[in-house]
Amino acid sequence: MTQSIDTTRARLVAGGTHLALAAGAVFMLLPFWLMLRTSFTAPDQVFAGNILALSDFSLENYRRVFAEVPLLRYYLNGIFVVTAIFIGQVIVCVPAAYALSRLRFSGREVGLWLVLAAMMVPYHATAIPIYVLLSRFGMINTHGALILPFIGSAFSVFLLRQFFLSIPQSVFESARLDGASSLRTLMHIVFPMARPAIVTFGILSFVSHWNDYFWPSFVLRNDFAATVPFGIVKFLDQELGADYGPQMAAATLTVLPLLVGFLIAQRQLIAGIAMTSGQVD
Amino acid sequence: MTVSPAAVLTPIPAAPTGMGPRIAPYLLVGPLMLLLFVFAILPCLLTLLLAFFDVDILAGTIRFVGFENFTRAAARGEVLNSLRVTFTYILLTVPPSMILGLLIALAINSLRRGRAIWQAVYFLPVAATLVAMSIVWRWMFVGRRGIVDQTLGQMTGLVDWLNSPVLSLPAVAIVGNWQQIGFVVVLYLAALASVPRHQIDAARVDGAGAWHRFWHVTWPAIGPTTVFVGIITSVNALRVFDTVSTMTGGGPSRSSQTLAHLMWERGIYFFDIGGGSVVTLVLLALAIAATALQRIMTARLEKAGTR
Amino acid sequence: MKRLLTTTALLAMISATPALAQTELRLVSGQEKQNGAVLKQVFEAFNAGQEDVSVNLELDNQSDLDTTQKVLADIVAGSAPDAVRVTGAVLRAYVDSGRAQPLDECLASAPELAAQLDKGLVDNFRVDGKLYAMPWYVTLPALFVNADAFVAAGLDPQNPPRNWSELEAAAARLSDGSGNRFGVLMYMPNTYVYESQLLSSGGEMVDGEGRSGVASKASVELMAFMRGLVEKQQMPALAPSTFWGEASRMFQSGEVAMLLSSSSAYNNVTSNIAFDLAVAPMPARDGEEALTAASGNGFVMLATDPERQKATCKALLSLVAPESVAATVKATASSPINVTAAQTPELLGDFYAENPALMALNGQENRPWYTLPGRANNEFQSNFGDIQHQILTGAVEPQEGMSRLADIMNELNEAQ
Amino acid sequence: MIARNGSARKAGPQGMGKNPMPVAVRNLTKHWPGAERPVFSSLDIDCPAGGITIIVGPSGCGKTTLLRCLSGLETPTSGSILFGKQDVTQVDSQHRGVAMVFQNYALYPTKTVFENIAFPLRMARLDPQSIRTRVRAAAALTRMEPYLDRYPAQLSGGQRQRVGIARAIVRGPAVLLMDEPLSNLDTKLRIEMRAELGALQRQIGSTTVYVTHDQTEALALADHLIVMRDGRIEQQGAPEDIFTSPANTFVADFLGSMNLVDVTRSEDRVFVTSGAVRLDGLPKAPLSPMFRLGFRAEDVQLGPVDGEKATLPVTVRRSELMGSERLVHMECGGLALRARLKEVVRPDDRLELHIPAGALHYFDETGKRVAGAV
Repeated sequence: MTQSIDTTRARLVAGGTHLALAAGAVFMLLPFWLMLRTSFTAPDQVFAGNILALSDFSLENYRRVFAEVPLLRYYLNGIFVVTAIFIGQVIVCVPAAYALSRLRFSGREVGLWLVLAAMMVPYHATAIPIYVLLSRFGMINTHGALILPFIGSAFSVFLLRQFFLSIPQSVFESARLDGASSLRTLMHIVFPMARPAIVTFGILSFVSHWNDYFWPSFVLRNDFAATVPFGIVKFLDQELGADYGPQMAAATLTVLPLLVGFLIAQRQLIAGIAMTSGQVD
Repeated sequence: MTVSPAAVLTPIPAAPTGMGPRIAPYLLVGPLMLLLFVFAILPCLLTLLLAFFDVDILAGTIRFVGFENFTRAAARGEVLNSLRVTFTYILLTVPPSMILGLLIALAINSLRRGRAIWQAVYFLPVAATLVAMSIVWRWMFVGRRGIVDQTLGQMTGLVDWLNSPVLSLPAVAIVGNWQQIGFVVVLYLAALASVPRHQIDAARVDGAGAWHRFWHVTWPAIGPTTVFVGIITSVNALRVFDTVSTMTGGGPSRSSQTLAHLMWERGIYFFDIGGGSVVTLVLLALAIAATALQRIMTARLEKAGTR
Repeated sequence: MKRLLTTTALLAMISATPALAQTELRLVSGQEKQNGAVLKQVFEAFNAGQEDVSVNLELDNQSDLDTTQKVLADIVAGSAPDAVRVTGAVLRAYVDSGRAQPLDECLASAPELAAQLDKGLVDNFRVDGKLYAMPWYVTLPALFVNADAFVAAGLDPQNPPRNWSELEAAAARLSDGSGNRFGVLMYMPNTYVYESQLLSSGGEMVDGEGRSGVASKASVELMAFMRGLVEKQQMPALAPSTFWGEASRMFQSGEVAMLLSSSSAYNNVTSNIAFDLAVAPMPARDGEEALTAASGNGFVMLATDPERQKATCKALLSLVAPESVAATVKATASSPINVTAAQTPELLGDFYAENPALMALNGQENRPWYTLPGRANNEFQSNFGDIQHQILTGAVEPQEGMSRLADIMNELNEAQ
Repeated sequence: MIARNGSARKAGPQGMGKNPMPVAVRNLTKHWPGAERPVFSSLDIDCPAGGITIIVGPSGCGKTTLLRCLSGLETPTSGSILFGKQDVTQVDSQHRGVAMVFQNYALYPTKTVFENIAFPLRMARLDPQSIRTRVRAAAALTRMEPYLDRYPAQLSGGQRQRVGIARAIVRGPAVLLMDEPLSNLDTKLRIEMRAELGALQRQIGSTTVYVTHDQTEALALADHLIVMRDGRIEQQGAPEDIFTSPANTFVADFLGSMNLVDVTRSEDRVFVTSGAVRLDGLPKAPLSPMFRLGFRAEDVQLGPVDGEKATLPVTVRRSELMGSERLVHMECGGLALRARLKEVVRPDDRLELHIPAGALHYFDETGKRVAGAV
């Protein structure tokens, strides 16, 4: 008797929860709908009629994007840049995060402060000096300019450090007593164990650099090393207003691979963020 | 015929270790520190130094002016205004993101079915291209014709957000929340997944209501995540630029001009590098204060973690 | 001594050698969307037409300001481009810093071409009498009219308003008075349109002694007139930051029936609208002759090496050749720098015959758009935008706002 | 358990092929920088070669830090550590020939059981054949052979600790360190594993230093027992000796919770200080005016006792059945006492307790054992 009341109640609660989440989802998804809707609307119809409804289906915007933007080149550049940043970050940040969280050495506290401070620095503040530096080394308008400044990622170190702190210190001590040097501990224990955290920051790094517009627009001169958001800005004019249709088509084409990737990697991402080390107590 | 297992386990000497344990840590952090130094610290120091100079990049002249940049900035009053705006923005994004994010995570966590879908829906904005999305949002907030005015505006009478000195910052903050809530949700979902099931069950058996279960079991268990989320959202708030730039340009009349935007406007848009450096200085001071705060807050948690 | 001579001779030979080879020039330009295609066409033609100079054009679709930033960084890094395309908004910054190289000699080296140029328009690129940018094109204000809306309101699109009273009358009929449809949008967040109106009302940006004229009676009355339009819901009050996107959007979507803008918006507007468009010269204050500000688009030469300067000059001169000007005008609806081009039927003659409205635009009396010297212009323009918005929204009285702006302007001018 | 294993029984002489060495600590002090007091100071310890030395004490007594100093994970502030004749104080932990078993197992979650056990061998760059042989042997000794392909997350707590032990012994360590290895296990498993561990240690014969806060574990396993409190050694020696003649009230209470009664002597009579209850007997009691009497719950008798004895009048408060006997809580002059009795008693019963002379312990006012009182 009470059982069935409980079940009914539970169902009601679950139903209410779904309803509330759906209401929030409208807020989360509305901009995406507008983006899609605009991208499939003929340019001269973009502002006509009810902007919530898809009035007039057209592929014109996509046709223009494909015609005016070397999308394949952008995608390849994007993949190359994002992958290179990720690999660089793994090589640089994982050992550093390990040392900063699990090794004792003088200067560690200073190092930690540097990382945290660097994380908080707005990168617009440092853009010009970095530009000049890259320019001195002839790196403007190269892939390197898009990659190098982001390899020493304070955020990645911060994330990884949180992860390493959640692993019992004894695991690392055990490795030491088992005869592993710091370097071999890193290769044999730390890297394999950090995989979920690496996946997590990898996805976040991928997302932010794939989508980044400010920095590439700052250091690039032409399409040679351009990444996908350039396609959006090709249709943006500061003074004449934007060409919304092709712009939204380009935005859709930028976001799409990420969304598909996220839907595929979702479970791994959550698991990674959960920072499960497999160490069960 | 059988050799005793114990007999097999004769002592073996340790292999010689390559790197002394004393240098190893420095080798491991070295590359990071070098990169941070070159791409973050050095540029910052340079910028700070420039706060005391009048720099004309075009003419290639640089002139020491002492505190003149500071007194001018004070006279203009824009730094104080931006400080106020930045703090308001922090208030408008950090607590809402954290509270809503936690509530959404709790809601999703309580479900048996459809968790993956909701998770994806709420995470979508995190993966979206902010440049493009800011444009869409600006468009949604457009006076009269925009969705916001046609729906929310009709109900509340709050219209033409981007054009209003009172509502432009909240409009930017709404987008800030929209963008980061998904990330907060995912972080909290991860933390909730690691709350010991048996503790919650035990509390349930003890007759603790939903609120008490949350307050006495769940909340303490997700404490570290809360600190982490607090830091991430605060960092985002301190650095906010893209949305401000695309949506309001800091206006109208500087009502939504955060420090990061003011820094850009002064240093880059107005070609006033010295004046921009003064703003950078304020921003860095805030960043350091935030860093100190976070170190104090997490010191205890970390002490527990090292043993 | 002999050795020294030999060495010098050798050095001279070596340094002379590159002159024999092709000189590669680096030219930088933003706003690719607005004019990149035609610029590319001009320099491709140039590159194909001779052998000793090759122009390497770097285009990006950023505002001129962002482009200027990059150039600044390039200058710091010691890799400045040979020339950069600028608008009036940043020309003074280059000139006053001493970076911009005068181009008078360059123009004089091609007397035939120089003779073809519209002297008035070329003056837009002079500072203190010296030519600091190779003129490319000049745009003047234009009134864009939604002809369909005119017809619907019982107005004649072929007879657009020519003065404030007509403008206001038309705006009243075109507005729905409830804030959903507006009659007119006649300002910009910078001084371009304002200055044109001010000049047409007998006002000046600065007086003879260099003091600000923005707090003058004419200026305050202009602001009061615009504020009146806003109060009557005949004109929207757009925030400076959202202005650019919003102004085009509102006109294109039919929310604003008349848009006072720059003629360079012509191609963009025509490609994105679903109604008939009419174009007319700027309406001026009643009883006054229209005198407009002209926005110049030209190339500043940064190269300092004489050889490179020579090569740069050669490349830049190709911008004002009749064929280039014809292509430019067609692509930007701007005023033709080269008079010959405008008169030659196969270049622009026939084009103007088909588009008499554009011809009328080009005939407007004009003056170079006033900019503050040195680095001060952006800060001034930004303050102007804010104060104008405050006046239009009623936050500040016109007199008070313009007085404050005058103070800021004087202060900025003094600081330079 | 291992004793039942046929091949293990044939293991033959203890510590075959090894030459176990004693471990000694001389004048060892550890002081964290900035801390008010040292963790421990001036410790002198001798751990017999090939035997199990157990360091027992309440949490925070410094025993774990001491163990970590032995392992080389911590560096002592002063003093020296000797493995055999070699001073290893400055030797890096990898080269000390120590292995450690951790309370939380410290397994490598991304590696299989086989790889976990093989890890120290791989680090020593042993050839694959020897690695297989050794891992099998270690797994056999810890009965983990069927689980070599599993991951730690797929094992129970007991199994995980077996892997931890196997990993520790696989390299044939001269010194085996164990840091509360059984604390994370439930009671039944703990008793089972305790026996196994003892047998296993005898087979491999490494000098073992074992830290625990559990006195039953300490008494059951130790060849040599060290009781620590607040960074000091209270007593060390053979477990039997310590149990039968604890050096002070702390040791007496910590190992087998002794009843302690403060006693006052006035003229010829002795009283329980708190309640003025008169006591009879007290053979060989000290002659000082104040001292403490100690006796263990299991030494209490109700029936007539032959020979010299002490007698206490008590009131029963509570009785708990513990299988064949009862743990009876009672009161004497306001003091709570415990006794293990076979007889059935009821609350409020007034009884006379008898303790044979041999089971009486005497301590002075400072808690120190009074010599010759046995």
